[in-house]
Amino acid sequence: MSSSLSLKAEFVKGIWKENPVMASLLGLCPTLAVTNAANNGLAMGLATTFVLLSSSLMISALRNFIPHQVRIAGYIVIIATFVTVADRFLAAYFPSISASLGPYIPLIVVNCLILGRQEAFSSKNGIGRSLLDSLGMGIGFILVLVVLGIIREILGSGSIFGMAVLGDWFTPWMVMILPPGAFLTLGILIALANWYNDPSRSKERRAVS
Amino acid sequence: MSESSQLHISTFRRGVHPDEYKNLTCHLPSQIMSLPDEVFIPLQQHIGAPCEALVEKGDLVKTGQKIADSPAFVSSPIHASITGTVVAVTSFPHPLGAKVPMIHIKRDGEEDEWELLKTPENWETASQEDLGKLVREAGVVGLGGAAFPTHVKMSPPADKPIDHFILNGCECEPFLTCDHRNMLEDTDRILKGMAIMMRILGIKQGIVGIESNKADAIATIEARVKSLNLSFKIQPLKVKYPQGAEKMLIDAALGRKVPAGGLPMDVGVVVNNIATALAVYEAVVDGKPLIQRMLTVTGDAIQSPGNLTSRIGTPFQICVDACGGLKDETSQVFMGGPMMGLVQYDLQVPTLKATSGIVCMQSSQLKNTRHYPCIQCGTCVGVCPMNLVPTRLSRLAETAKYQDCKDWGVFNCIECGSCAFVCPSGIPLVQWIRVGKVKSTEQQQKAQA
Amino acid sequence: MSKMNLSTRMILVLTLITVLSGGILAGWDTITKPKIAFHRQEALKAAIGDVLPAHDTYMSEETEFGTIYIATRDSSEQPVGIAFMAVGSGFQGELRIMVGLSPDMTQLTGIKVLEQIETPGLGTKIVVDPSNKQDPYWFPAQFKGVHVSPELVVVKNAKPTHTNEVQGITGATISSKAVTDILNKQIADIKTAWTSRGGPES
Amino acid sequence: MDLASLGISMLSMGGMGALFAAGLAIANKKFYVEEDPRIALIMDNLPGANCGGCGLPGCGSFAENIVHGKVEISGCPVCNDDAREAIAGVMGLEASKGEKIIARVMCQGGHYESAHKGEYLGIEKCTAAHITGGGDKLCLHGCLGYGECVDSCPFDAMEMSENGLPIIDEDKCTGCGNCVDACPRNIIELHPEADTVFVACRNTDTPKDSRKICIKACVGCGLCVRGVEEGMMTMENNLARIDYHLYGQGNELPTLKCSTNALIVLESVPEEEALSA
Amino acid sequence: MTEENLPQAQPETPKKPVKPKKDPRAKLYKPETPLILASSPHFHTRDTVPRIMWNVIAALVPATVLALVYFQWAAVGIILTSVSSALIAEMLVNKVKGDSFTIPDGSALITGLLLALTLPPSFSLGGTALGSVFAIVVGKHFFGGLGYNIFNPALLGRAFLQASFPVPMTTWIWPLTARYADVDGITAATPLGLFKFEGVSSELSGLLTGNISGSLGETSAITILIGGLYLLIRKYADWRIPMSFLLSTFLVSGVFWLISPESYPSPVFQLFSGGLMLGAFFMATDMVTSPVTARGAWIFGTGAGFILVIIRLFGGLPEGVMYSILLMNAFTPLINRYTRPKFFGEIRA
Amino acid sequence: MSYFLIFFSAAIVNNFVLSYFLGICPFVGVSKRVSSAVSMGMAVTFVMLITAVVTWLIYHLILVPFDIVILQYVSFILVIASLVQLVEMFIRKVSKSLYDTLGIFLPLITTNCAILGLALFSVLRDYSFMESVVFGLGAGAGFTLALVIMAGIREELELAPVPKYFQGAAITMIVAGGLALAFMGFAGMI
Ligand SMILES: Cc1cc2nc3c(=O)[nH]c(=O)nc-3n(C[C@H](O)[C@H](O)[C@H](O)COP(=O)(O)O)c2cc1C
Ligand SMILES: Cc1cc2nc3c(=O)[nH]c(=O)nc-3n(C[C@H](O)[C@H](O)[C@H](O)COP(=O)(O)O)c2cc1C
Ligand SMILES: Cc1cc2nc3c(=O)[nH]c(=O)nc-3n(C[C@H](O)[C@H](O)[C@H](O)COP(=O)(O)O)c2cc1C
Ligand SMILES: Cc1cc2nc3c(=O)[nH]c(=O)nc-3n(C[C@H](O)[C@H](O)[C@H](O)CO)c2cc1C
Ligand code: SF4
Ligand code: SF4
Ligand code: SF4
Ligand code: SF4
Ligand code: FES
Repeated sequence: MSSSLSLKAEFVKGIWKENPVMASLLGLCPTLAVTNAANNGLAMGLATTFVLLSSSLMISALRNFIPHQVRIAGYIVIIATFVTVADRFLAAYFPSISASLGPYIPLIVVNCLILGRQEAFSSKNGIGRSLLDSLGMGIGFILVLVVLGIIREILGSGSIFGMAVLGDWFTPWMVMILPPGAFLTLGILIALANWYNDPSRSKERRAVS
Repeated sequence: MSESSQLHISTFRRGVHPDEYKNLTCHLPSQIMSLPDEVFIPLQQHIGAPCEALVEKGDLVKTGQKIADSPAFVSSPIHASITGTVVAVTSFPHPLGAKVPMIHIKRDGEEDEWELLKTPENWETASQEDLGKLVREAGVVGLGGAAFPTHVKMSPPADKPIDHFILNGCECEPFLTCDHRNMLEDTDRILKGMAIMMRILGIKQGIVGIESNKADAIATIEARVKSLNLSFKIQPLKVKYPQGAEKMLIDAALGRKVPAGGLPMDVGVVVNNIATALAVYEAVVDGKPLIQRMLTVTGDAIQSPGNLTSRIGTPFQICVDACGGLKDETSQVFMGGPMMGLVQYDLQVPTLKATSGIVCMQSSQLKNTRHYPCIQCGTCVGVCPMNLVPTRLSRLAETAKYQDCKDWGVFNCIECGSCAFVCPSGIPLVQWIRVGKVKSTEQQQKAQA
Repeated sequence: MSKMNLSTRMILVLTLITVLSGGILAGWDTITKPKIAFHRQEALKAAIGDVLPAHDTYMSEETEFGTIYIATRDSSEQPVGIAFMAVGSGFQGELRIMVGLSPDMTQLTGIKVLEQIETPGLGTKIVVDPSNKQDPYWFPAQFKGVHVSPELVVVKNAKPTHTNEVQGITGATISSKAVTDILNKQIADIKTAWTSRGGPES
Repeated sequence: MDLASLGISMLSMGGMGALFAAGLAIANKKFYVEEDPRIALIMDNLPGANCGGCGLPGCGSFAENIVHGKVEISGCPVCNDDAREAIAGVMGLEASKGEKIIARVMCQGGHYESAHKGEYLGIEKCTAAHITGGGDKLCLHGCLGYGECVDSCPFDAMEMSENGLPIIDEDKCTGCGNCVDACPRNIIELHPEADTVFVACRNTDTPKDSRKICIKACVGCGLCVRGVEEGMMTMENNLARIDYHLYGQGNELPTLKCSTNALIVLESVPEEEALSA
Repeated sequence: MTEENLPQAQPETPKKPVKPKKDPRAKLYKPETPLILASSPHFHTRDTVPRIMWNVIAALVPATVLALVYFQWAAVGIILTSVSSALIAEMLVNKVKGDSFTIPDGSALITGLLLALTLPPSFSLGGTALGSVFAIVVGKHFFGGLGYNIFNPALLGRAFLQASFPVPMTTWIWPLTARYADVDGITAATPLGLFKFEGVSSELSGLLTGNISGSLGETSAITILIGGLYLLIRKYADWRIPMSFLLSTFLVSGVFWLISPESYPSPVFQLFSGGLMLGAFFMATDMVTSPVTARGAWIFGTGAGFILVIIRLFGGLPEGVMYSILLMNAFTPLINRYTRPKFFGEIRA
Repeated sequence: MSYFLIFFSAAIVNNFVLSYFLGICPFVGVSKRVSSAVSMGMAVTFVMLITAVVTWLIYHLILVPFDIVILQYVSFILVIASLVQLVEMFIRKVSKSLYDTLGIFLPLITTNCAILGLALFSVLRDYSFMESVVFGLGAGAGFTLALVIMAGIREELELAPVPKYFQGAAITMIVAGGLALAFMGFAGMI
């Protein structure tokens, strides 16, 4: 199967309609783990997008060579290669980011989002489309990570991207930067998205595709 | 039968104790109701195959004449309860809520001409088979509520040997007292009826189970058993609902547990109601088919409550009028007691063989004010005599998970109502359970089809 | 390619991918390795610099209790301080603390918590305490000059009165105590290791 | 570049790759299990994320369950519409697009038309009311109006009218029959779209009784049967019955008279087929 | 008519018929006295949900009064804030969901009150309100409202506060030293904290009368016992839960104490210190979040006691009642499932 | 650290799902029914065990001696993915019933962060061979525990009128939040 959407739609769908986190519930681990601050979310999003793009490129190029039976092994090796590249890159040039994302960068290898896109899309579509798809998905992923990061950071530390925004009167809710806060915030965010997408709620809702 | 065994009041686990309200009627002697002008006799008054009418519009019938029958074994014939003319064989409202085929008979004058059955000279020597046939011919069914044909109970399959007979004199439902009155007023005939059934079954051990709130009945029966030289054991039972449900009764009296989904005969027991024993006696000794029974007409909406012996098929309205009629503020009328009784919307419905009472209640007593969500208090679990988890069953039925309903044992529920009685949230648990039963049966049938 | 038998193709393709991957990564390794090593070194240097008084160079020496770093000034062979990495468990997980000691090993010259996963905003006050506006780094800072014998002691909600006492952070006694416990234990170890090698004649 | 380490890297990775590829190749032969070819085809269209979002352990199992008809294609949250269509194609669901079947409600006795027995206090669910003295309507065959059918429709094709009767959205109805099973009164029937004439009543009471309980009841007067071609309409148990088989043979119903409007004609029929009353 | 599906009735707009005398409905049967149709049983006990809830509130009165006496204005502030936020949150949720007004059933009040009683006297009013709203909105209504929540709402709210504001939530003051204006009375560790961090055991008399530092309502075992026993006697709480909870706490901590009396506190001290009494009688017994079966109740209480002792003795926190109950709440669905009673006459394989 | 502490820490205190956020996707996906949660948990534990063994061997026998630690991720994941696939094919051939209860869950696990996370943590913490194995078992037990609790709760919530917009993933996240709050009680234990 190859996709029949317009190129623009191919790109745009990942941002909201088929958003990897909100709609497909993929890539939840990094989404939850690194969003205790907005900039961590951003960095993770960027790294993931990089891996997504480069492995899509490779895999859609190689899609006709890799036999079905070893595709998982093949894809995952390709993905892991790019993750290692990214990981080492950060460690070499941005050691502080590398430190704060801790062990979650290598886990991009097994982020379901990436393998999912390869199986669902890149292995069946041409390079151009695959890149568009990955870019859209990547941006959708970054958006969710950043939004989640901002919410958690404001409530949990009183700052956004490290800048204090709430005054002294505000006592940060430390739980927000701890695991329970991550789950609760994502849960409420998903509920809000459900509400927003509810067709019965209002007719004039803006469909992004 | 030792003295000490009588002091021991036995019972089953769990259950509830609703207010009894039996003193409205339990001390009043029963009355024989005057003959009704018309009766409506449903063609099916028993568990099993429905009967075919043997009469047509315009036929004259005598009291006790067989007017409907079926060739099926698990079925029971129907007899005219008054002497008169058949005016119609068609559908009329039934206490169950539906309209079902009935034979409508109008009385001709004051006559009450009986057509009796042929009885053996001496039941003690008659063959078991003949007696069984006679019980069937007389249309005797269980009068304790379920109306299961008695002759079927009297002929258990060979692989289920019966060793005990239990006479069910519990009458655990609030308000009802007809069994109580029968025990006091017709003691000998009931005991002999029981002896007849035991003879048919060919067994020696008989137990009469009576709730201990009927001390007079226990005493009377005890005395008569002695003087009639019978070897029945009298078992006083704790006043607890649903003590009269046969599985609970067997557990209390014998400590045997009827297997889930099983029948009393699986543990070698037959249970029959007091009134059933009376009906058997009347059939076998007097040759009278089952055309009348005692029923309790009571409730706080009845002018003068009492026990009536009335002809089967008499419209509720007539029975109620015989007790002085209804007070104004009536909101509910049930057939049976308040725990298991069926609501009625129309007093034109006739009494059935299994109608043990008509209870009329005022609205102030009944209207459930508000329902709350189940708070998982577990009270219902604590009272269910069948050890079910009613809250779970109702939630499963509510969310249409009928397969799970089955797994949680919905079909074991005897619909005694104990759970809904205690539920502080006012959840109609029994109704949900019934929905669960109906729907899972449907689902099962569909899967098989 | 399609003519090839499936098994051969499977083996060939996967081998190709893995070989390529191995190659690319080996190449990337050569590029990044020095940089990463450099960062490590820098970080280590910075940490030692933070916990020891000014010095020009240091040398590292292996002992059975880990590496110790002996800092000296250019002009003399006399060490100005000894640093080592103390590791132990905190409230949630491992703490790694760079510890600076005076050459005679009686006084701390500073500590720096390099790695920890304490509860943010609570246990993390052992690194930085934003609730203390004047000096967010007060907790590690107070170790400078504290005597290590008798053992370090945490006092709660009060100012230290003895030379071996430090004030605990509020709300996270365990984290504060974990730091002192780790120090107490490992300073003792290092001391034995060092003296057995003919370290400073104390 | 350090050639030795390059060599070692490539060698060790390549070695592992070759080893496992060989293993898989052997396993692929040795452990080959025959399966429905549609599973593979469906797998091709699934996202392959193995995310478990469908509640099943992975895409393979989801595909298998689709083939066995145990799950709906819509169960996968990750699939886009294209993929769903393609899968439907594999399963041949679309191929079976024959005559459209629509559910029809055989009762017109809403709150305004029918008589009530009393006040019903209990679970607001048709089955529950039905088993409690037959519900609060005097008609024992009519719609109880608690919308159990509406709740059962998986396609959102039904709603309750203000009058307490279900309304079916013909466009959305797929003829799945869930509502038919849900209704305890068996009021809902599935009919081909072409059927346009219905006796919208199930009441079998005598004419006298039925007149008392519902103004839209088929009272069994027999007006509609008169003058109709033999057998096309019959009276059974005080209820008119249309033989759709005969009617569908091109025979037209000459009179469509009904004393109570229980006999109804759909107006949505295309012009040329429209019946003149 | 746009929707031409005529088999359904044309919804008769309730406009008046033009000629009233010809209304065909006039012929329809009308019962003289409409009877009520309902399913059996037609008898019910007098217990209702509000009755149970208000009894629980009554049972909490002794503990509440003592809290007011000991902590004065601080207690007044916290209790009022917590209860009113809970009630307001409940009302707002009713509005948003379009449900009927559920304040009178009393459950929101219990949640607010119990949350207040588990807070330290010096806790901020803003934080109190936050916890209370969290308890009602997230802890109760996200799950479907009364009767459907998985976790005890008050405790979930408290756990949220504990994780959010760990320092204020573990800062205690001595009774009778608080003033509303300057809340920092004399700070003092709780008996459990004293033992855990300083190895000091407290007097039993203090634990009984509550003249010790601790959460508002937890300090006095006596007042809680009065209310708790009332609940048990009136059968509004399942006696098995507090019984097994206390028993297993006693036994498990007793084992440790016997092993090493110096390093572990005595079981009696364990029983009467911290929030155990309040938790065992009022929070573990919350029907919604505890098992419905009798066997389940035993398992629930025993498990909670075991977890409690483990947390108290080996955890980073001195107290673990809240966590032990929340953890057992999480197990409750599984417990309910696997302790289904054997049906009457069931033979299990 | 003693084996018990490693096990206890991985299973409870630092639960992979609830405090490390590893393997969240299957945690949300396969927690609808208790029965499949149990199977999934067993399958995960099994794969974790294999992973712990194999990656320890690769790391200590190949990567470290040849100084090619950069190949860590690539080699680990290659080995895990291929081995799991092999095992799955094997089980499928050998036993239908084992395949139905365990095998079908295997493909889902390959791409689960928890597995690679386990491998990386063992390396990071310098575990000995036996310690790695115990760590793998503990992590598997912890995953199973969280999954089964969640499945029990979700089956219960299917009977509850959860607000429309919260049904499904949203309420699962909220429950996970509640669980994470409750598990915080074990904090500081190790
Ligand atoms: C299908 C069916 C078969 C039965 N078969 C027998 C039987 O063979 N022997 C017997 O003693 N009772 C039999 N019974 C009657 C039951 O034991 C029992 O008396 C009846 O269901 C009414 O019980 P209840 O009033 O407690 O509900 C049967 C009942 C049913 C419904
Ligand atoms: C909840 C419940 C309560 C019952 N209570 C009585 C009772 O009080 N007296 C009685 O004779 N039968 C009672 N029955 C019916 C008995 O179970 C049983 O059907 C009956 O005693 C059999 O006798 P029969 O066939 O003569 O009716 C009750 C049944 C149920 C399910
Ligand atoms: C969510 C949470 C996180 C915690 N994190 C830490 C921590 O990182 N370090 C620590 O020492 N104590 C931590 N604690 C422990 C409590 O603050 C504990 O009460 C405190 O260590 C006892 O100190 P105190 O003697 O000052 O009351 C934490 C408690 C909670 C509830
Ligand atoms: C014995 C008993 C104990 C209760 N304990 C609590 C409690 O600890 N926390 C709470 O929020 N509600 C409690 N409630 C009230 C009610 O059950 C609670 O609001 C529900 O959990 C909300 O669905 C209790 C109720 C009863 C009857
Ligand atoms: S579940 Fe059935 S048997 Fe049990 S108490 Fe309720 S009605 Fe009686
Ligand atoms: S008695 Fe009522 S409220 Fe209590 S558990 Fe049973 S159904 Fe729920
Ligand atoms: S349930 Fe099925 S048949 Fe009934 S209306 Fe809905 S789609 Fe049509
Ligand atoms: S058609 Fe049937 S299911 Fe639907 S509302 Fe009417 S009675 Fe209920
Ligand atoms: S991202 Fe971790 S399992 Fe999906």
